[in-house]
Amino acid sequence: MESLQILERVKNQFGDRVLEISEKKPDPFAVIDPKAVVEIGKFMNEDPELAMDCLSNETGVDYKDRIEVVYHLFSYSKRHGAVLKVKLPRENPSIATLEGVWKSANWMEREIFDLIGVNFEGHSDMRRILMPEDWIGHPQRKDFVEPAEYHGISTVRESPIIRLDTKKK
Amino acid sequence: MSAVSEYIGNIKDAVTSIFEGMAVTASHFMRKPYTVQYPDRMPVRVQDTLPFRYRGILEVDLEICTGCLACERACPIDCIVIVVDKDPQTRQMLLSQFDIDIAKCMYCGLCSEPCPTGSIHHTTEFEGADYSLESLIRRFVKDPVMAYKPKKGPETDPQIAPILFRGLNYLSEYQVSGEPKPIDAPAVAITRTVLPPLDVEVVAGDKHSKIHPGSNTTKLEITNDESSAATLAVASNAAERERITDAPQASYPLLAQHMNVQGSVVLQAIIGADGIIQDLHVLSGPAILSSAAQQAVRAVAQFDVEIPPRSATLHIHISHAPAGRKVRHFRRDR
Amino acid sequence: METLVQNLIASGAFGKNASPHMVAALVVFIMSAVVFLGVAFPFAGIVSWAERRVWARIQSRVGPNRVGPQGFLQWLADGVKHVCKEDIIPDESDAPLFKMAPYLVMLAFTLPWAVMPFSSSLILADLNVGILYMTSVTALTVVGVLMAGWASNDKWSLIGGIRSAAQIVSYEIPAGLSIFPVVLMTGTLSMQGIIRAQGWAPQHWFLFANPFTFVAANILYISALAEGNRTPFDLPEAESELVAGFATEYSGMRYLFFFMAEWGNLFIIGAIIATLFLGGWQFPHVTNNVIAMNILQAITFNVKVLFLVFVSMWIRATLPRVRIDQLMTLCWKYFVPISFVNMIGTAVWVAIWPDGTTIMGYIMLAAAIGLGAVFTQRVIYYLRRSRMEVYFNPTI
Amino acid sequence: MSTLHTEEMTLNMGPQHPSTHGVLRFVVRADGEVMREAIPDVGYLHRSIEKIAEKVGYHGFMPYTDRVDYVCAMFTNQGWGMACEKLAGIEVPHRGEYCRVIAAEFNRIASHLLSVGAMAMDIGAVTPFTHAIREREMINDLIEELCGARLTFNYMRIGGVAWDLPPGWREKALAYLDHFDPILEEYNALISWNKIYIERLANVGVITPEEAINYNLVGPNLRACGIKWDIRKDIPYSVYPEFEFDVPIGDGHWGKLGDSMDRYVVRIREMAESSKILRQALQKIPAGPVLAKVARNFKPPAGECQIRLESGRGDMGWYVVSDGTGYPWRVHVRTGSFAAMGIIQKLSAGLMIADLVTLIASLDVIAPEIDR
Repeated sequence: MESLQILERVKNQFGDRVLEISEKKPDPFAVIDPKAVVEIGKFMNEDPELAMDCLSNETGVDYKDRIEVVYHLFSYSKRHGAVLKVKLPRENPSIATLEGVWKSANWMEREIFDLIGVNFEGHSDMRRILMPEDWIGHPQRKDFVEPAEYHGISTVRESPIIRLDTKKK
Repeated sequence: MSAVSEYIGNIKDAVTSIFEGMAVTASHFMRKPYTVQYPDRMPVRVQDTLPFRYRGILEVDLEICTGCLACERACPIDCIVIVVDKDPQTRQMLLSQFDIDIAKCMYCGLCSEPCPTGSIHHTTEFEGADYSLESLIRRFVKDPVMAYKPKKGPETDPQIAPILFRGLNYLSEYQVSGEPKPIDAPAVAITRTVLPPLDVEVVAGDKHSKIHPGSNTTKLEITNDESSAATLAVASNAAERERITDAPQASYPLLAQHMNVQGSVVLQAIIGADGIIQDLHVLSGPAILSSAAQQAVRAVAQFDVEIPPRSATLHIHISHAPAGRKVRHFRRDR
Repeated sequence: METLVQNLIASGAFGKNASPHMVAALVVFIMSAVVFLGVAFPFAGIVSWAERRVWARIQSRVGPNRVGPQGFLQWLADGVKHVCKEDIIPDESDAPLFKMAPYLVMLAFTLPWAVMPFSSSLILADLNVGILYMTSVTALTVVGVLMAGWASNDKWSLIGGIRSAAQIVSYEIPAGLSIFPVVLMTGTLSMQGIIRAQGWAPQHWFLFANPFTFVAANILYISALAEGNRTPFDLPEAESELVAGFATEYSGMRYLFFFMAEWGNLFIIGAIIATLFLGGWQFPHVTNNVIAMNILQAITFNVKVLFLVFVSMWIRATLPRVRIDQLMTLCWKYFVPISFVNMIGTAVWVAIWPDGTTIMGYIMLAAAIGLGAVFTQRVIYYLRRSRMEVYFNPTI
Repeated sequence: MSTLHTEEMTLNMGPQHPSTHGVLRFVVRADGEVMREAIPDVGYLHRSIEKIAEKVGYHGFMPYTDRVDYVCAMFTNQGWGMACEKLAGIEVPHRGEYCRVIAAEFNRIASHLLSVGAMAMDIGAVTPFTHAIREREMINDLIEELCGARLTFNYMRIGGVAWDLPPGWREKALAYLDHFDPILEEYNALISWNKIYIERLANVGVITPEEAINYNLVGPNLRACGIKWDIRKDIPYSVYPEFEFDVPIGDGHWGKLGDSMDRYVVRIREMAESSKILRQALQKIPAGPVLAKVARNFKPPAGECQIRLESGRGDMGWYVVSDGTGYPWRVHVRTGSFAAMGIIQKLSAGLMIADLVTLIASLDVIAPEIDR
């Protein structure tokens, strides 16, 4: 099935809980209601025509005014894929976990939590994964400023080259 | 019954597979080793065996640098700093700084791609280990120089022509399309002077004086930051003289010789109350020479400070004069 | 031994009235000192160098070649380096046990040299239970290794130590059972007695006496490798799993002791096999000169042992490591039953042909030569297959 | 009858353990030799490459992609190139695609060689590793001649490749392949069919096909579970449809389907397939330019795309969001190792400590690819 057909099918099933279908090239996507993410996920996984057996990618994007969580679904049996998106507020973004549907969501959601700061409700192991446990902030946010030092270790390397003129690039 | 045959089968499998494995390893007793004995037991230097496209330490041929800043813009990590000004009189581009932080460089080759003349290019040199980050800065402009201006026709200057030829050959590597094209360039021989002994020039205030390693006669007066006068003298008693004479002479770094680097190093020394250099760090100068320069200063100078409570800051300018020993150095080329 | 002492007295080197006991004691002391300081310790070191060279060739490398001719003195340099290194004893360790463990391992390595039959006369003590003594004292290693693993107070060391204990104790059984066929055939446990029962020619070796002894020899060799913690049974120090196993916390001289013992043990493994199955020092009687004969015998013995040492290096470079449960399976499900079959088979064989059969020796030898020919053919095959060597590097 | 009092042991494996490829850490809860659980702890090699992408621009990010997976950097190069080309609708010249395939397949062989060599090393055989590395070095020599670097290639550009094949390189590469095929056979005789080796790997870390898909395993790990899925065949990209090759899958010949041995054998067979592709590519390579005209100041139109390609560790996904400026808004790399690490905790229960190292090796996880 083509990606758009898949999204139409989801739209037919869930009606207005699929907020928007974008036909933008190259990858069309559907924006869905954050509250319905588990339902839609379950449906897409179990529906015999969609049979999305694999959550191939899940990531978050910080758009300064909102945070989006992007799901790339794929079906090995039907050989088709679709993209779902969820828009979340920037303050305390929170969404239900898809770990119950696809196991691969476990680590990818931990990564999103770590780097973007989206909290996944019901996740079995919501810890930081890449950054140290005591890190403050979420580095992939656009307004993240790297602290000058971490545990007394400087994170900055001054360029040893001194420009002879003051003009900056 | 199947259990017994499996039992026997296991033994058979183990024996035959180990037999085969041992045969393979035994056959290796009769093969040559593949490894080379870097660096000293090689018939030729490794650098000379590397392919033309090898991305080693960057080098800039200032003779053909147009000062277009393309490399500085292309560098994803900003390890190149170039300062170009337009000379108001001659209306030519004047290069006053061309520094590359080799410690930061990741040898991606993106800078050499847009260069119009092939001035900035990778060499096959890869041995760049040094003791400090500062010493890994390559400073290519010693004194401000005119940027190269590409000519309409072929280059006529006999000094620049071979360099430009090499540069354009280097560039053409990026532009080949299709099948091999022969490049039969002669090896470019560049003669430069290399001089092992270092002279230390102490600049104190506006007074310049030279010290040779082992000399002990210089007496200097310098003004420190708090504008109180401090008289520094190189120790002149007999024991001290002996120490200085025995101090190891700073030798010209081998790598610098290989790479034809020469220039001046500006060091800043903080001299403690006891007259011994406490802190010595490099302000500017060719990276590769700086450790040798530091060594030279340390070997030369134990100072008598006449105002013990304060430490004096001292700018030391080190340069070396041509000793006249010519070393022919062949740059590798196709 | 007696003959040597009598010859020495007769030669007049100790004066006319020399007491035979004194001379014998002196000879024993000198010989043990020579054996330990001049043979055992340097041997362990040289093996370390040889092993690295052998590995290197198998692995298309060069190996240590800087210290001395062809890197021969590397072992000495390594030894000096280790002695100069700091001897770190972790705070949390059980210090007395920690310090003692390497010496125990070293002891287990030095004791067997007492019954090492270098030649017909050159043996420190020809015990009448020589081979039994040898197998029992080599098993002392387990105490040292277990002690090291426990005293280090490190979990990796502990696992290594426990693995070692399980391994050495288990493999004692097939090793012991594989000695029985030879003892059955000779009726003696003395090292010299066993060697004297064989001839210098391969068909008179116990290796080719009958099919059972051939299998027994192989099982004994593999079990001995397991007891010596050699690949494929180097689980106690498996570096990819346990970092360095029981030796993780050791450094300097103590660390060296463990590995000296390991390398030195190779000689003991080789000596046991050579004595039991390969005719030991047996050499054709070419001269009546006792000393010349002894030298020839010692050379024969050492060549055999060194060949076996080389084979163990070669095996180590070839095979992967087994897992602990597979190690136990191999021992209890394969080696122990087969050893029993061997023992009984040999007993029946001896009952039928009490003096042995000459023809069997020739048949077995021919079979072994055939096997060697097949092996050579395989080696040549692999050599031919890879004959086209692509070396892009112009410096080679 | 009272039971013996036993205690669970917590072992800390890594990040400086010899066989945790790169810097990984496992907290192992073990009962003697048998593990209850191995909890992976990653992030020791996190260099925030995705964040760097937002700062350095499209062309400048290419050398950074080398660092995503430094064992097979050609694929990360290619992935980034493909993502940018898809965003901007750039057509890569035919010869450029061939150069990409040639470089990438050589890199795949090199990557698999490291994988199978390190696996043998973890199991205690030292020789196969050096043999594998020797072959890999020869490939590195070839690639060095092609692009000037041995590990961080930076060979590809948006719109093609940076350099054409150097003169005489094709013959060298073909000669190498003639040398490589027998070496592979020799390697198999040395270690692959060794009884001890098979015993160590068979029936260890069995992954069922359903699990594999659910955990999003990719590449050789997925194929070892019996799923015939290869991006090169099934979602064709570049010029792969022009070549004939098989997709080797696991068959459970030595134990259960989807065990470590299957994963190992799939890699061995893939090397032979890559060699096949390379022969065809080197023979069929057309003439023409290798690099499409791409502006130095590359600004793809606003939008987003995801591309997938078959890297050495399987299906690698590049998700790129562009806002129309010269700097990408967001880049995300979905890597095979990251997914493979997620399944280790589940597989580890009941295995032995010695099996954990073989499991890590058989999943072919590369620390930089996990952390990025």
